Amino acid sequence: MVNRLGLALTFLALGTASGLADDLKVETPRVATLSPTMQRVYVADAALPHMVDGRIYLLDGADMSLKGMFEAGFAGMMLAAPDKHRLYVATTFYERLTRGKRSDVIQVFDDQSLKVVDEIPLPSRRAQALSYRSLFQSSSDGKLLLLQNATPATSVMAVDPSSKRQLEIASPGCYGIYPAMTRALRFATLCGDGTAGTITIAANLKSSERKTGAKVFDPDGDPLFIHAERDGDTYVFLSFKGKLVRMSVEGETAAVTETLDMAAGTSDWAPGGYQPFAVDAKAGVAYVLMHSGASNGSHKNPSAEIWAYDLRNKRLAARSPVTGLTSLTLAASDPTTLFAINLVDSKIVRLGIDSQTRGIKPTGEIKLGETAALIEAPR
Amino acid sequence: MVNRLGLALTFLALGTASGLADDLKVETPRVATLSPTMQRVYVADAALPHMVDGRIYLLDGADMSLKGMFEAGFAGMMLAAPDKHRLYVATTFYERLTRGKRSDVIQVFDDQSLKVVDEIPLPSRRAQALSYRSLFQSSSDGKLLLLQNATPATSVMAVDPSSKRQLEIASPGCYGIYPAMTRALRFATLCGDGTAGTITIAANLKSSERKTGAKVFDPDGDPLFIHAERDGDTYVFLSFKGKLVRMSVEGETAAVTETLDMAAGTSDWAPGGYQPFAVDAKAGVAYVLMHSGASNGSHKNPSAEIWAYDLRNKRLAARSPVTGLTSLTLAASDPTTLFAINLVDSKIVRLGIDSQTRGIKPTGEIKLGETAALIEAPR
Amino acid sequence: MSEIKFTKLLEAFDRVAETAARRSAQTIGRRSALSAIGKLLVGGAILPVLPFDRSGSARADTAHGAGEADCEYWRYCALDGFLCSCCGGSISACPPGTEPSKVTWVGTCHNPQDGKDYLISYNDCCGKTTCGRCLCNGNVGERPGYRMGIHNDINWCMANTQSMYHCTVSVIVGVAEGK
Amino acid sequence: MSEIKFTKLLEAFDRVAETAARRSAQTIGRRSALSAIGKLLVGGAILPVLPFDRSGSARADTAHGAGEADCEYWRYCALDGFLCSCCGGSISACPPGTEPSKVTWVGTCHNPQDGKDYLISYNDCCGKTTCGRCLCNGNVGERPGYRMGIHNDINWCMANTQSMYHCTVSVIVGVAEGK
Repeated sequence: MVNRLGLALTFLALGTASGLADDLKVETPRVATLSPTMQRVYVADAALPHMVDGRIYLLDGADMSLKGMFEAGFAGMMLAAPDKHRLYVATTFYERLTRGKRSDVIQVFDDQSLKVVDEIPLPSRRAQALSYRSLFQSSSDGKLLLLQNATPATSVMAVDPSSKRQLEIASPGCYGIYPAMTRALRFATLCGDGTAGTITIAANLKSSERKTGAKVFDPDGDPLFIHAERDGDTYVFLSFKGKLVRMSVEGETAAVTETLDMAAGTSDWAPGGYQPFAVDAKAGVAYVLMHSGASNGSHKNPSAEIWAYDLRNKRLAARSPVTGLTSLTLAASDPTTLFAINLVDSKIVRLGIDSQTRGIKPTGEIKLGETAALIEAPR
Repeated sequence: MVNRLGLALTFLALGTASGLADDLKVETPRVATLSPTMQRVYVADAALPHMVDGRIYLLDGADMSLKGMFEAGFAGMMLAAPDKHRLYVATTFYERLTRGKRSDVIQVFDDQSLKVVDEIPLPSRRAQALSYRSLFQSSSDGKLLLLQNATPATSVMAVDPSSKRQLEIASPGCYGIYPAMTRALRFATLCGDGTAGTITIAANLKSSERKTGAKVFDPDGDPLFIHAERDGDTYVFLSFKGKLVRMSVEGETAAVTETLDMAAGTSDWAPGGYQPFAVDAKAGVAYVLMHSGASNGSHKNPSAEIWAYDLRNKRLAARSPVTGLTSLTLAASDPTTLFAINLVDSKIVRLGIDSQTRGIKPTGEIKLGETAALIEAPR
Repeated sequence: MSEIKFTKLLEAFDRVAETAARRSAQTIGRRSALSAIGKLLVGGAILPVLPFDRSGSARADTAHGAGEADCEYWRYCALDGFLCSCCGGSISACPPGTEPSKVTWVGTCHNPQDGKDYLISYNDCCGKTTCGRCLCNGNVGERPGYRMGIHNDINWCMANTQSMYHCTVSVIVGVAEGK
Repeated sequence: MSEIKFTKLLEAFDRVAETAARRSAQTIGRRSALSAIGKLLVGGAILPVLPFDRSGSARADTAHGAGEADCEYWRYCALDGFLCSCCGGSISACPPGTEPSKVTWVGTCHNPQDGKDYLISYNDCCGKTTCGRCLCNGNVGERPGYRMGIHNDINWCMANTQSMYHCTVSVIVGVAEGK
């Protein structure tokens, strides 16, 4: 009793010794809300030194401030669906943090409250990989989620987020998901033999068909990065040696429609990074993270320059010295703004593009992230 | 089929192109084992920037190398039981990493395999606090685990790790657990009114009795750190202002038997840190982390010096300039070796004591830890 | 809000006391204690009047000019944790998706602008994984857990249903009268 | 051990292929594929002969003199992860409490001591929380996941029952014949 009373007396002493000044405005903690119109930038950080605790940062691109975060768990992958006000995060939980029963799920976050509003259970086959855009996609009509599996044998999980119904689609030896723009139930994938598979899912989500065409790239001599950018109803891919490869995945088999050798005559330079380029489809310009001293194994090296390549006039428009970048994306709402991950200095950078010269300069940054790999500015 | 075959062909090409040299020793990965006689040092790191993923490092004190680690989860606390070859870790798990059903448990690790061999479920009331030795103890006969609760109302959980039977013992306004050395079912606790409570647990683990004696410290004027060191059948406590307070907790109420003013005449100096001192009971010397410029709020400041205080001759034996330390412990197996946490430079340090002069010098270190707080070298 | 916090804290104390009374043979004078605490509700109703150290009024070191994302800002004199100002919230707002802690610890910090000492409630923001930015460690007036209401080495989200710690805000809940 | 790994990988491929065959209408020539893969078991039985790029034989940059805790050590030319040498294991031993991954990726690294190119199996060590020390990122001969056996942006503990990634060892599993 004495102890209890002792504590109570301490309370009491304070109660009499303190009071409110007449003009004091007593505060109560509130919860911040997000502007519905802010320039959203999402950054997926695998946080490798504490891999169970990956996170996705939400930035306001206008002032490069951190506005909130989403839990990404162990090797989580993100997919923003701004039209639905959702952020999907495919991840893995264990019953005892790092041990015990494994649960793979897609967590559905509301993109205003930043809270989990739904969860879609998955079989434990999803690729526990670094977040690349092409590993977690949605069909072009937004109705299906398409997620890469690897056990290490590869397949793709097609998931209807409304009904939670799922179809596993075998794609042995292939990786990456590239939804067709005009056929909502079709996507392509890159395969280890240099072909692309084209998968068409049945509307009832009960079966799928796959066709494979001719070789579309040389996985030995000049492999393609698995990041790809949309340009109209084609995809632009990028090769390790700097070739921009335009591919149509709309038909029954994928076909290369154009190849541009961006780095021709500059043999020492090559693209590098985890998300090494972005395309402004309207202006027809590709922005590519380039490094010099290119060699076997340098394909994830950080940038020494950003090259702006004019896809229409097929010429290099500008080279801008911006170092340390490993991932790059174009703001959906503003074709003169890029956002990038600087893995070397652990920061997120905003870049401004001169729409005349295509020269690029940093215009803002925030110190953030440990091992961030994917950056998106979807609206 | 083509893709599958494509993959297979790649296998095949490799199969024929590679082979074993005659003299090649092909390796297979094995699992390292621990020397049963190594000088074990345990470091509890709350890893605050990724608080769900706290860890306990196991070092070999002989060469300050990392030998392995234990998961500590969210705000985990450790207790080593070298005689049983166990490390107990009280922690919290959530069903979805940071959300969902909360499970508080004591994880029982084997200290050779570093694997979890048992788990003791707890009510969700344990103190989710930084790991201090006095918050997780065992009774002096090693049969009961004693764990601090806080909701924030405080109580102590007495747990029999064999039967997993438990008793919750209310201790409102009190904090810290100091087991009596000669009475296995008794422990003391420090209370906010300056008294100490003495709790005696019934042998059947079904009830407890508490007595409170006279004031043993001044929580307003000169509070005690909750870290305490054993010296024979007494505890040595340390006050914010540098008094060493010897307390007996063996009787029905706790009693101060000696107070030594270590910092007398050096008003600018005070102890600081999370585990601010260690006592060599055999030699009768206290080693204390001291900083100058002491002021209100500096009681967790890192060391500028280590002071060696001779408890028998009641005099300061030596002052050694060792900076940046916030936690200190004496090696159980070697009274001339201290281990310490340097929070400023994120490293763990070994220190040698000159047994004549009591001067102290660093003798080894490892870059390790983010927000480590507790260090133990129990054998 | 302040009332709510205070009530919750009392409820928490009572809950454990009840549990303990049921389980152990010890006798706690619940009526007396509640009676003593009850006086507080008369004395300082709308403050979350937790125990704190009167001698511990703060003097922030270099508070003049420090911004809300600097550990040196005056209100942070006893804050141990990540500043919500760096995490999508502000000095008094939790980031989106989190909720303020139901119980708090209280510091007394000196505002160099008006020369007054203020009582600051350090609410943790709860329910999201730790923010990890702007770690500060102020300890003016801080005490070990036997003075729980002014202790900061513990997760103050502990009484929330979702008890994961994200970051800490610093809200003014009173002014400390001159010494 | 090598045989086991290889077998497991094949089993894994087959398992998914089977699942897929059951669930979707696509037709995969299982018999043909298995027949083609079967030849491998004759060709190079005891190697975990995963697909890799022949042009990608490594030249470690500054390998001479680099220790086993340095990212520059020659065997780490395609290692992306934490060195087990820094985590309580060694270049070929997983730390206590973990287990080697059942499947691996394979790199080809140049040993400056004897001038030969070796096949290195990068086994992840699994079942404990990530070590966090000595993060290396070698990518010699590395390819995206469409060449899964030489891809390193993925958790190679994926086929283990306890699939948490802790660190990575680098064991010699073969010598690459001269080009």
